[in-house]
Amino acid sequence: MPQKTAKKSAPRKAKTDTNQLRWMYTQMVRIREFEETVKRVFIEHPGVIRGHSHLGDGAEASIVGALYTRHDTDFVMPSYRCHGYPIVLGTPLRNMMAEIFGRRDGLCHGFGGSMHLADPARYFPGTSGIIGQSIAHATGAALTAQVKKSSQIVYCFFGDGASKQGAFFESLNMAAVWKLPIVYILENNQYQAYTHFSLEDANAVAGDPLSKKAEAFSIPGATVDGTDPEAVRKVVAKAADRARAGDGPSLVETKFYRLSAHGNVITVPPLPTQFPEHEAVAVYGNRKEFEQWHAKDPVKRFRARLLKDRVLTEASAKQIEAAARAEVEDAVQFALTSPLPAPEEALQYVYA
Amino acid sequence: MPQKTAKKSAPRKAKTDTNQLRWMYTQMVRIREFEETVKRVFIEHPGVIRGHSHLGDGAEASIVGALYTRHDTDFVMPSYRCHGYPIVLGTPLRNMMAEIFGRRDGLCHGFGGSMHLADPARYFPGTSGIIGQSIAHATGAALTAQVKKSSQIVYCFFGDGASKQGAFFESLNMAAVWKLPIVYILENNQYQAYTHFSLEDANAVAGDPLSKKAEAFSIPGATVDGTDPEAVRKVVAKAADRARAGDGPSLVETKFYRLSAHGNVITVPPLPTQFPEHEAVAVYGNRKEFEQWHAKDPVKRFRARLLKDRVLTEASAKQIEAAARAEVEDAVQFALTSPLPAPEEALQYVYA
Amino acid sequence: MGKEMMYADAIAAAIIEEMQRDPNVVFYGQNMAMTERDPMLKKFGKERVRIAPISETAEIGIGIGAAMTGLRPIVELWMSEFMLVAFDQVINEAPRLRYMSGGQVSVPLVLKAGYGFCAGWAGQHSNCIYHTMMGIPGLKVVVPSTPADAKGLMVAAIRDDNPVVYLHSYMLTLEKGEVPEGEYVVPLGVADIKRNGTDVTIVAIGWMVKKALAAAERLAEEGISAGVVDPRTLAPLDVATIVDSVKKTGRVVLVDQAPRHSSAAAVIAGEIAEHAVGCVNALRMVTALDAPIPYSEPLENYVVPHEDKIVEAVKAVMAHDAVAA
Amino acid sequence: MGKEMMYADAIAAAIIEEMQRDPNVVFYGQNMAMTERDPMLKKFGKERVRIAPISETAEIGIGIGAAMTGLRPIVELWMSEFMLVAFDQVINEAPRLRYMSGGQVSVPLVLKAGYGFCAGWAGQHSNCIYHTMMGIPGLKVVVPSTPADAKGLMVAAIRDDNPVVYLHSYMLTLEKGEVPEGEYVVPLGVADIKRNGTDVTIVAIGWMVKKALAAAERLAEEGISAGVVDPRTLAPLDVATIVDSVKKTGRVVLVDQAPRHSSAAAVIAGEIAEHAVGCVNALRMVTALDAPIPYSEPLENYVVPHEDKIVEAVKAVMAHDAVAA
Ligand SMILES: Cc1ncc(C[n+]2csc(CCOP(=O)(O)OP(=O)(O)O)c2C)c(N)n1
Ligand SMILES: Cc1ncc(C[n+]2csc(CCOP(=O)(O)OP(=O)(O)O)c2C)c(N)n1
Ligand SMILES: [Mg+2]
Ligand SMILES: [Mg+2]
Repeated sequence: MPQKTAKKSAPRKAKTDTNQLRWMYTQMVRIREFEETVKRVFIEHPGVIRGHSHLGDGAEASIVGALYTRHDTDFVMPSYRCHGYPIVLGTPLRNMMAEIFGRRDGLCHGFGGSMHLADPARYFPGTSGIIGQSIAHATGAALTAQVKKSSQIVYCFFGDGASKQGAFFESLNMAAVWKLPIVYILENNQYQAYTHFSLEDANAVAGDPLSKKAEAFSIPGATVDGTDPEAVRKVVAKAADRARAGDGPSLVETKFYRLSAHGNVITVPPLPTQFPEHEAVAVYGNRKEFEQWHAKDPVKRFRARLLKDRVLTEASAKQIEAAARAEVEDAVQFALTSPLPAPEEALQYVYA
Repeated sequence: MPQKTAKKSAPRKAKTDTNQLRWMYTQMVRIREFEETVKRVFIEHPGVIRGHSHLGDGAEASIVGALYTRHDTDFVMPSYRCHGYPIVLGTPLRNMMAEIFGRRDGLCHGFGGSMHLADPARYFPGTSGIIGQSIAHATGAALTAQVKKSSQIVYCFFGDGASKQGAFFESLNMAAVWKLPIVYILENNQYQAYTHFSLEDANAVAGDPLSKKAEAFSIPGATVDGTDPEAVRKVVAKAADRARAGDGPSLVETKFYRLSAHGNVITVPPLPTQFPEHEAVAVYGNRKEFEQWHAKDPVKRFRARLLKDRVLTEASAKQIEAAARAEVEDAVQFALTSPLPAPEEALQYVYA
Repeated sequence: MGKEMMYADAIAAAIIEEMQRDPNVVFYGQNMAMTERDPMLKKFGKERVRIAPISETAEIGIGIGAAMTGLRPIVELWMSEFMLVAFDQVINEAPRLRYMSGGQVSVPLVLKAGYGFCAGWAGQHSNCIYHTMMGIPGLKVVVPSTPADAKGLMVAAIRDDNPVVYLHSYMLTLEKGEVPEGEYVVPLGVADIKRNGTDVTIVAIGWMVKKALAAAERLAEEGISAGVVDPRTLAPLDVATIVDSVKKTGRVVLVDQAPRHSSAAAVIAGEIAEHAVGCVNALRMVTALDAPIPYSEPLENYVVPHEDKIVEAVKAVMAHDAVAA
Repeated sequence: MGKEMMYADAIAAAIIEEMQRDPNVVFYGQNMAMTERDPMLKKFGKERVRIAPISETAEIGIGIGAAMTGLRPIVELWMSEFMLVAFDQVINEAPRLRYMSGGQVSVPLVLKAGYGFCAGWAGQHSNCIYHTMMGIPGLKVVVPSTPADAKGLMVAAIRDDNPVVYLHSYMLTLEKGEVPEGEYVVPLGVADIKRNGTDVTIVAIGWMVKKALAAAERLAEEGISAGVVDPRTLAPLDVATIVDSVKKTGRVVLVDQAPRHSSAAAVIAGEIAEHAVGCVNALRMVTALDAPIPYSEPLENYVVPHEDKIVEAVKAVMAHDAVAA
């Protein structure tokens, strides 16, 4: 039996109470379970997932901590590494999984796949697979909110690598000049595909945080421990308040670690895709780094904290985890039995 | 009689002596005379200059102060507003003017025009008319210098407007990570075509200098009075030393005022082009701003200072000015009598 | 019932009328609406009319994001080449997002830019790059050749729920012509026969329509009846109208301001080859020569197609007997 | 005298050999040479082999500036669409700078990218955008279809003094074929007749060459003799070789992985129309359908051209009698 999908609107009191902490943990577990399952599908159902899939394991605290501060109709616009966000918004996992499997019941009827989930009805208008470009789209959603005086704000998520793309800089400058209601969340998961961020970022080379880029736009910039959902929540809340007040954008760097490899191995058909080892080990031979960050696994740490603080008991934690497992397993079964689209359907949706 | 072209290599002692100050003044006057003359040609010889010409009057102190620190074989790579730089490098004014007139004896045989002067033999490889793009090209010249260990550095000039283009940010990040030998000189002449920089720059909106953008790359950034060649020289010298030492790029904002309009009026043929009033007056109705900055005219101010300091006498100043006038007038006569290229020549130079 | 108007004014009129009609239409770009005295700003307010920095990637990308979420932005880009710094947004974002979402979102966006300015602007500001945007599924491309088309196609572009690149010819800016008054919409995807002719079909685009009409006039004096077909939109391309005309005359000259292999003419010629090869006796393309646009006037004139070359090409195809239809 | 090699390895071999030959050749891009254990880095040192951030505009622009001043950069761009964020550098900088300088500078630059990956990468990573770079004066475009061509054309591209976009088919990455040993150069601008045939000429590009050859094989069994011409470089385009073949067979099928109006096929068809209209009885284009590339396998297979469609098109043109040459 699938668990009910997440609440559509996250609670958003300044201080988190027990229910809210549980909600956060639940969402983090749902994301983790979903991503672990997608990864397992490469082994258990080879060939079912095509193309390139990118997982958000490791990003749970960043995603959930940030979206905790979200109001009902605020837009959420991440990059192609996009599974985690709609899970929190309440998008049915069945349709998400079906999309990743290329099925007709997929969120996008099989047209988008893992990189291009979209659920505009839940204020998740879609993503781009071209690095940095969706930062401009998100900024455009903020323009809509401003022009329509809808009091929406935009949560724009993107990677450390994307912050080297011109679109990032141009967008932040325009958002600052136009005082657009947007929060830019630079998810520094420390890798751009196979490249460690210290090899390509001038701030990093100098030992500075990436949030220093905010200075180029004279907007607030902050770096926060992206493995701690409470820490993320606090910093993002401030940025969201600023956006809501009409004072313009902020840049928040959430620093955490991508726990799995960049994505599945790129193979030429008919070779089936599979999921490789993390680049820290496979490319850099740095198992120590890999293990150190796995020890800071945000889901495990948050679980331990909630147990310690008696927000959860071992039993209630297990219940949350079992429910997530059941929900995701249901999604897999749903997706496996959903039909592939008929070939001729490909000519739909080209023009409005 | 034309004056001899400028010394190929500028003197570069740490402290400027009388000759060196005279050299600076001479170059500034030559630039000013050239630009004033180009502007006059729109009236005196209508139709002779086509397309879009952009003048450097007001930028003299920035150009000469910066290039004072240049060594013999260092590259100079500005934007399409490019007349001033080759004048300092010793490019014959005759060929420059002939290029602007579209003549066969033009520097580029009439293929480039005002926006695309090039004199690679004098380490001035060419320019782009697309905003920001030449910042990447200049960075590439610095890569050549680094790979070839030629001990050259690059002087990269571009406008305040260009600092809003993705190419600017991407290039500075790469130059910082690769520690390329380059000095980025952001010539803030306060206008991007018809737009005052305070309308489009987030730093400016916040009251910060544009050199703050350097923080995004953790490199040195400085803003200097761009109407004072000595001040510019000092700040650029530091940046050049850093580049020569292999420590990478710096960003220097030289703040001054474009004394004429952005460029000649854009007209559809066969309407002849002409030169309009400055945007401060024509667009913004702000004659006060215009006059205040004209009162800080870098050429006049430097002249006054050199007279006061007895580096120049009224007579020697007038001599320099008359020589420049004669040199530019000779260039005009040369250009006017140079033949137009034959139509079929257009198919040359497409492929190497 | 029409009103004489300049091409540029016809475009402006369309934008103003549509902004009056639909509060979701917003308009921004560089070097516009600089002061509060700006007439558009006065009319529509600073939320809907804005000045943007030199940041085409953000400008266009913001337009896309705004279009995805409920606005109908018009982005003023000035010269079409300036789109190239943001070309991913133009051909790999705007036209893909609807499809990738399985039809859930649409991107009603107009990218307005002038093209092909032959006035001494040299190698980077004078080009015709419409071929790069043709045939991109999901993207529409408009190239009006008269003030009336300029107006009617702009209205259609703004109302279209797809991304539309609206390319006006800088060379036609001051061109005058009759423009129907009141609401006037020219549908996207319908070619216009600008002149009837029985001997030869000239297919011409944008500024070249004017040159083709002038050439046809001269040819008429010599007893040659040349028709002129203007596709008006390169995407969708009205192949049927073109092929119909060609089938009747059996001879075709395609005129395009772009270099041959980056021309729309070559693509249209390809369609003619597939659909009418048996009916066509001769086909010639008159395009720019294989060179960037040079600065100096005689060089520029040499590279860009002109009337004489159209006349010559028509005479060349006339030397071939018409194939019986 | 040849050696069996994979397409990808043939490209790598060309780069290594040229880097050994010429110290001015440098090589950089994203996600390469990450560690000191990288074999290229080991061989050529960290000055000449570099890792770059996700900054295509700077990466390509730096390549241009370096090429203008004495290096011969090869920029690894991975997927050809990634060039679009930097497209001004590709089509409005690299190919213009020489011309604008009146021949004073040259830009010996290779932009290396894979294209057309049909493996479920959906709407933004699977496209063929070569038409956007065709016919840009000053720019060369290479699309090799075999390991031998892949090697020989890469060598030629590196040695060429012009900017060259080198597009390898991702679908051919693991394809094996004989590659001549030692120095092997395939000149740019020379088409290759991959198979002789007397009934019909198939013109195919990149991955489609493989499909065309398979189709020709099947057609041979049915007694139809189909020749396959591979242009190998789209710019310069060897029109003469194509037109010669078409004149002999009188029937032509053009196969292109891109959608019809953004295909090189349409441009080539246009050239055929101009040069051989009297000699051609029938022409068909087999291209991608008018849609972005969808994610799901049956959808993707439907949009992208395949062997059956080539066979069908050949049969369709065979229904027309050959025009007497
Ligand atoms: C313009 C562009 N260049 C290159 C790529 C290839 N690419 C896909 S994912 C990726 C890494 C992105 O890293 P980051 O922004 O840190 O996001 P993460 O994958 O870590 O979430 C790259 C380079 C691309 N998609 N677009
Ligand atoms: C990408 C691009 N967008 C727009 C333009 C049009 N344009 C030409 S000059 C100019 C102003 C540039 O301002 P700035 O960088 O300050 O240089 P300045 O003219 O003041 O020297 C603009 C917007 C262009 N050439 N390229
Ligand atoms: Mg990352
Ligand atoms: Mg300026």
